[in-house]
Amino acid sequence: MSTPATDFNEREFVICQISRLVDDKYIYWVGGGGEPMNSVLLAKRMSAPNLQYLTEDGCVGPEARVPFDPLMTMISSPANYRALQWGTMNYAADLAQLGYVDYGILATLQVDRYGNVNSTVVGKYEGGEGRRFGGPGGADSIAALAWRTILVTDQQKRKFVDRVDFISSPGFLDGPGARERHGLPPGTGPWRVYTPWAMFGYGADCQLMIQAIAPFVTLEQVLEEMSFKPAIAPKLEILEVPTEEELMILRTQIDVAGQVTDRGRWIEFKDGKYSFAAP
Amino acid sequence: MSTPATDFNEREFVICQISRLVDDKYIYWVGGGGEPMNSVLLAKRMSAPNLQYLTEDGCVGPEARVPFDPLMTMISSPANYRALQWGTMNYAADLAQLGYVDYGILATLQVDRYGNVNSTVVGKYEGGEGRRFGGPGGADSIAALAWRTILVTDQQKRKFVDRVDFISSPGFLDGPGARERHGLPPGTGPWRVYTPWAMFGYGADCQLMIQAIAPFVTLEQVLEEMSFKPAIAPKLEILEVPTEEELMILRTQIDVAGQVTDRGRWIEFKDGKYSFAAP
Amino acid sequence: MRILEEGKADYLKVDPDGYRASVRDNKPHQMVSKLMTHKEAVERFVRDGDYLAYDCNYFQRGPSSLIREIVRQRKKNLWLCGKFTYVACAILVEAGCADRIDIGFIGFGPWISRAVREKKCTIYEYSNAVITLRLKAGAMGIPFMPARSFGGTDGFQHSGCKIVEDPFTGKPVLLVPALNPDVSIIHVHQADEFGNARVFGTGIAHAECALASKRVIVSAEEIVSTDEFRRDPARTSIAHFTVDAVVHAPFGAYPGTVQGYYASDPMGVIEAMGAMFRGDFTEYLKKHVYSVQSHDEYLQKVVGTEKLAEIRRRETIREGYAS
Amino acid sequence: MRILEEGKADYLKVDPDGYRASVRDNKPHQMVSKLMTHKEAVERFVRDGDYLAYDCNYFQRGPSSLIREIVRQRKKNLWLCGKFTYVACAILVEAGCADRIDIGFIGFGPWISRAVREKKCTIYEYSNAVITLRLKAGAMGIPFMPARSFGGTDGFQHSGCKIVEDPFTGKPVLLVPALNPDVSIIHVHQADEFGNARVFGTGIAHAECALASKRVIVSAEEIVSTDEFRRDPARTSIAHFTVDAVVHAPFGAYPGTVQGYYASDPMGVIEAMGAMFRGDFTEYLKKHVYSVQSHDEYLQKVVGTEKLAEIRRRETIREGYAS
Repeated sequence: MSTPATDFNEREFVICQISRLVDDKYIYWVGGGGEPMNSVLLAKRMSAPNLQYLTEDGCVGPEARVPFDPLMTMISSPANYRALQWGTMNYAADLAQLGYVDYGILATLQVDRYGNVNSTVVGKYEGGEGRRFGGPGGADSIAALAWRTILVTDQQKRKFVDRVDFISSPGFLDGPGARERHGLPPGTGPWRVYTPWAMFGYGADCQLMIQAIAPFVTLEQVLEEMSFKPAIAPKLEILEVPTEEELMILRTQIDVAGQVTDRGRWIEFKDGKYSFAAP
Repeated sequence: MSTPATDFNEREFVICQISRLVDDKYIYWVGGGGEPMNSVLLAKRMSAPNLQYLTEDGCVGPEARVPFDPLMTMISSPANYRALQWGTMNYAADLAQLGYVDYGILATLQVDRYGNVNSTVVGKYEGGEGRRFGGPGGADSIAALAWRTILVTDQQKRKFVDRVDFISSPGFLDGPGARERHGLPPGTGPWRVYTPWAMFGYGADCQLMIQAIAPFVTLEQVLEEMSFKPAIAPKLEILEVPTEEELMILRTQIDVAGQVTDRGRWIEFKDGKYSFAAP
Repeated sequence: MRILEEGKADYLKVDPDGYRASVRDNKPHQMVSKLMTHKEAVERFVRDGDYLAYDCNYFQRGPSSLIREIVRQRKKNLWLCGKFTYVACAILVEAGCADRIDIGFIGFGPWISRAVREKKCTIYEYSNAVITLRLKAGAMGIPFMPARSFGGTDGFQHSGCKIVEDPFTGKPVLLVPALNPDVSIIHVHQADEFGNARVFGTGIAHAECALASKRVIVSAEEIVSTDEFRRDPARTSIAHFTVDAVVHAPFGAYPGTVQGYYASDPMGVIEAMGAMFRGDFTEYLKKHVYSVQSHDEYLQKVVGTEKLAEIRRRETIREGYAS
Repeated sequence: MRILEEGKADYLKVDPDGYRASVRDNKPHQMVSKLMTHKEAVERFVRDGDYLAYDCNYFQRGPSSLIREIVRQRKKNLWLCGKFTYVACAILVEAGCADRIDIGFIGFGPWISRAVREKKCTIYEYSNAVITLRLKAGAMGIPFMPARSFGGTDGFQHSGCKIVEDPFTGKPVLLVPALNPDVSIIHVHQADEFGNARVFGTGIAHAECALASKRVIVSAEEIVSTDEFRRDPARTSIAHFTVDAVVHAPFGAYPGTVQGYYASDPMGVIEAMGAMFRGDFTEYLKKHVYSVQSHDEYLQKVVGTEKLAEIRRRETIREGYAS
């Protein structure tokens, strides 16, 4: 069952990457639905049966009954099923503020070299000229308070920018010490950024560094889809593709309706290597 | 049944006085046990069946099952029986802080002309030389946050002093405006002080004023049992004695074991007037 | 205790003393029956120009029927508490009811964007948790609350928050201003006629909303007896004296879910989301609000008993959602 | 934001960052079994010099059996969180375990008075609610909390509180320093082996104690399965990851009551109160602590099954005290 898969799409790929980081030993705050939620749901079925995650509505350690109805990833009986504790939003934020959240996992619109997150406006804020989005939601609390934040975004030039147009949720702001100067707890911050094509960490300068890429892209392709040139790890790793088992669980038990995974390009194993399938 | 009683003691007298102030229309924070608790329990059975009071453990509007075991006036199933809501101490304090508590009722060790309350030390604080008592408990919150505070104390020279040795819970501190200068909410403060012998209100100068006395004492007797001379209301009222019904309920349903009412001198109606019975 | 940084935006005035006076003078301290219709509750307790908070949202145990009634009564100039929201703000702004929003998260859509550009709507920036923390401060009667998040963001600059030097540690700490909405609308599982109310399951800030708001309308799936509350006082989420109006609203969260009672209606959810994304609620409001006079009529004529039976049937999980 | 007034007393250092690091490094984030005896729990998690908070008190759903175990192990130099207390502080001070007390309310008695005079015990002044508010701040990970009480008292002068100019209203407002005890002991109705715990009925600050304290020992009347918690997650008062040790302690609050489970033993209460008022716990400790090795032995040999049956029988009210 742990056979590497030969057909999967970009979303499935990134969900499996994050899912493999998830461990019973830690507490996670999972932002909304999408890839973050699907990653932990997958991990709970693969390797972390006692997984504990919390959501913004103060739900602690549920054994969610999937699939969910559209948008019903919180404050719904399937999402909150068999939790250890039910609270409310201030309770979730208190736990994070106290240092109980080891990892935060969140998807985002736009990220910059310091890991700052924009979910507010692309373009100019003043006068409402830019293209406006919904605001930080719970992501600000996760990004500020979790010990380590895992971001998920797309590998697109407009999503990977030198400086976000608006810091909705804090990365390292403008470098070492900046978070603390603005009252954020020390020792916290961005840890990984995942895209369907690559995985980034951070250097001592608090700036993004490519650490691994997917087997179906080249480093050049990744760099082309960024607005700035990041540091590159001395030894660049190749990310492992999803296994058949992961995909089966994801497709048949979690994202049954394809709400999350039915977007993104398909990858196939052909002629001894992984590459994008013809559309 | 509303016949004036002819035999009662000082405690019963003061409990009945306070009980008559209690009304369904308002919310009360009742300090601990003793006279305050017995007053509201009596009121609930006399005139205010829908009476709402809260206690320090965040119990809202119970229909307490009396009598209580010794000290079991909070966090016990009889005291908290059939409440509208169960909370904890911070909830009680929040409600008071928000202005929900119309009246606070509390018993105290020592009170001064500004209504300041001492439950910490009689004598010198520094070095532990004075006689030490248990501290403000919940009384500080009641005295600071209830719109109107009703105090109960004994009519004794050492309990009615010009200036308390230690302000444990705030009265008017040192006069008009002082509470606000120390961050307490405006419009709050002491409203009445009841003793078994007299009832005091406050003048515009925030100082105690005798407004009424019991029919079994003279004004002179009351003044003799005070360490300072208070203002005297232009028209001094005579407090009405307990009724037979009040006493019957108090003795047979509330303070059955006499935990609260078995202290204090007895009063009898003799030769057309009320006076202290021979010991 | 120096102020190190200050957001530059307007915020609802912080006035704990004024709020206390309002609680004393206007809240129904006595246990009196407050049962009334949607129409009466909104007429009496939602006023033009109010700061309005709703708990949860149009899809998740939110006061959807009350939001529709507010639109029906064409309230004006509301300032919205836009936390954890997909479409409620868009509905209220597009319907002409609201012109200011404190944002945690909302479905923005092209209509609000245009209103902002045309200066018909003003946005203030927070996060979901910063807003619920503001409500928490409002629910405790204090003027502000320290927080360890939100500093360093651009949102901070467009908020009413401040960063001060903590007088206990000397380090920078953020303060959020207390929020005491003029009115809150809260949908619950059960209430009695006096306003004691129970929410089962997780939530956003129902208890805080009730305690923090000058006026409170509770809509409830079920009206139960006060004895029911006295039987299990730990389950009481909201105490009667915080509540001004109790509205019996079965399926009040439709098209959203009420945990343990009924599932969401995915088609109804998608219909509203579509209108939000298109920036055009004209047809939606015509069908779901203006075509009927009341919530009862809405359920009968627009939603239909078959749909209601279906969403109730689809809610198979009941554990933890009854007392 | 000017500081207008400051209490002059020592207080447990305010250090939210240090507390966060302690939560990260020392709290059991994973679900692991923590069932152990009184002896082991106190040996491992109560240390000489600790700041110790207990929830409720020796007579009212308090961790009485854990307090006796602390005495039995002759812990030293504890700093006590003396809120809502009749005899717990007196027992711990007279037994030589504690030498500092933050006071909300305690039964003082002649022994502590003498210890204060002889500088063997130091007292810091608060009120019950100010202390629980300090715990609340500690339970939220913030350095302080505003409050509208305690200002103007003499207690304030002997506390760690400050009055500052509120940067939002310009008015004076009191700040209480957050309290993060080294260890808390909490008695609950039910717990599972991981530390998930339920308190039924009212309480003082059990949830705050668990969240605010570096180490937490929960003693429970009953050990139930985790499934039981998952069946009704709204009843969970304390989450497992805040808890370091779970002790099965039937009648753990004796001579006090546990609501819905057993009544207090009035004679036991009076015996302890008498010792406190006399300032002499010598005989009390001999009989109730030193004569036995464990809580089980205490129940069998000192209290006796007849008494236990009686206090259980006398607790006739069960409504609201089960899930």
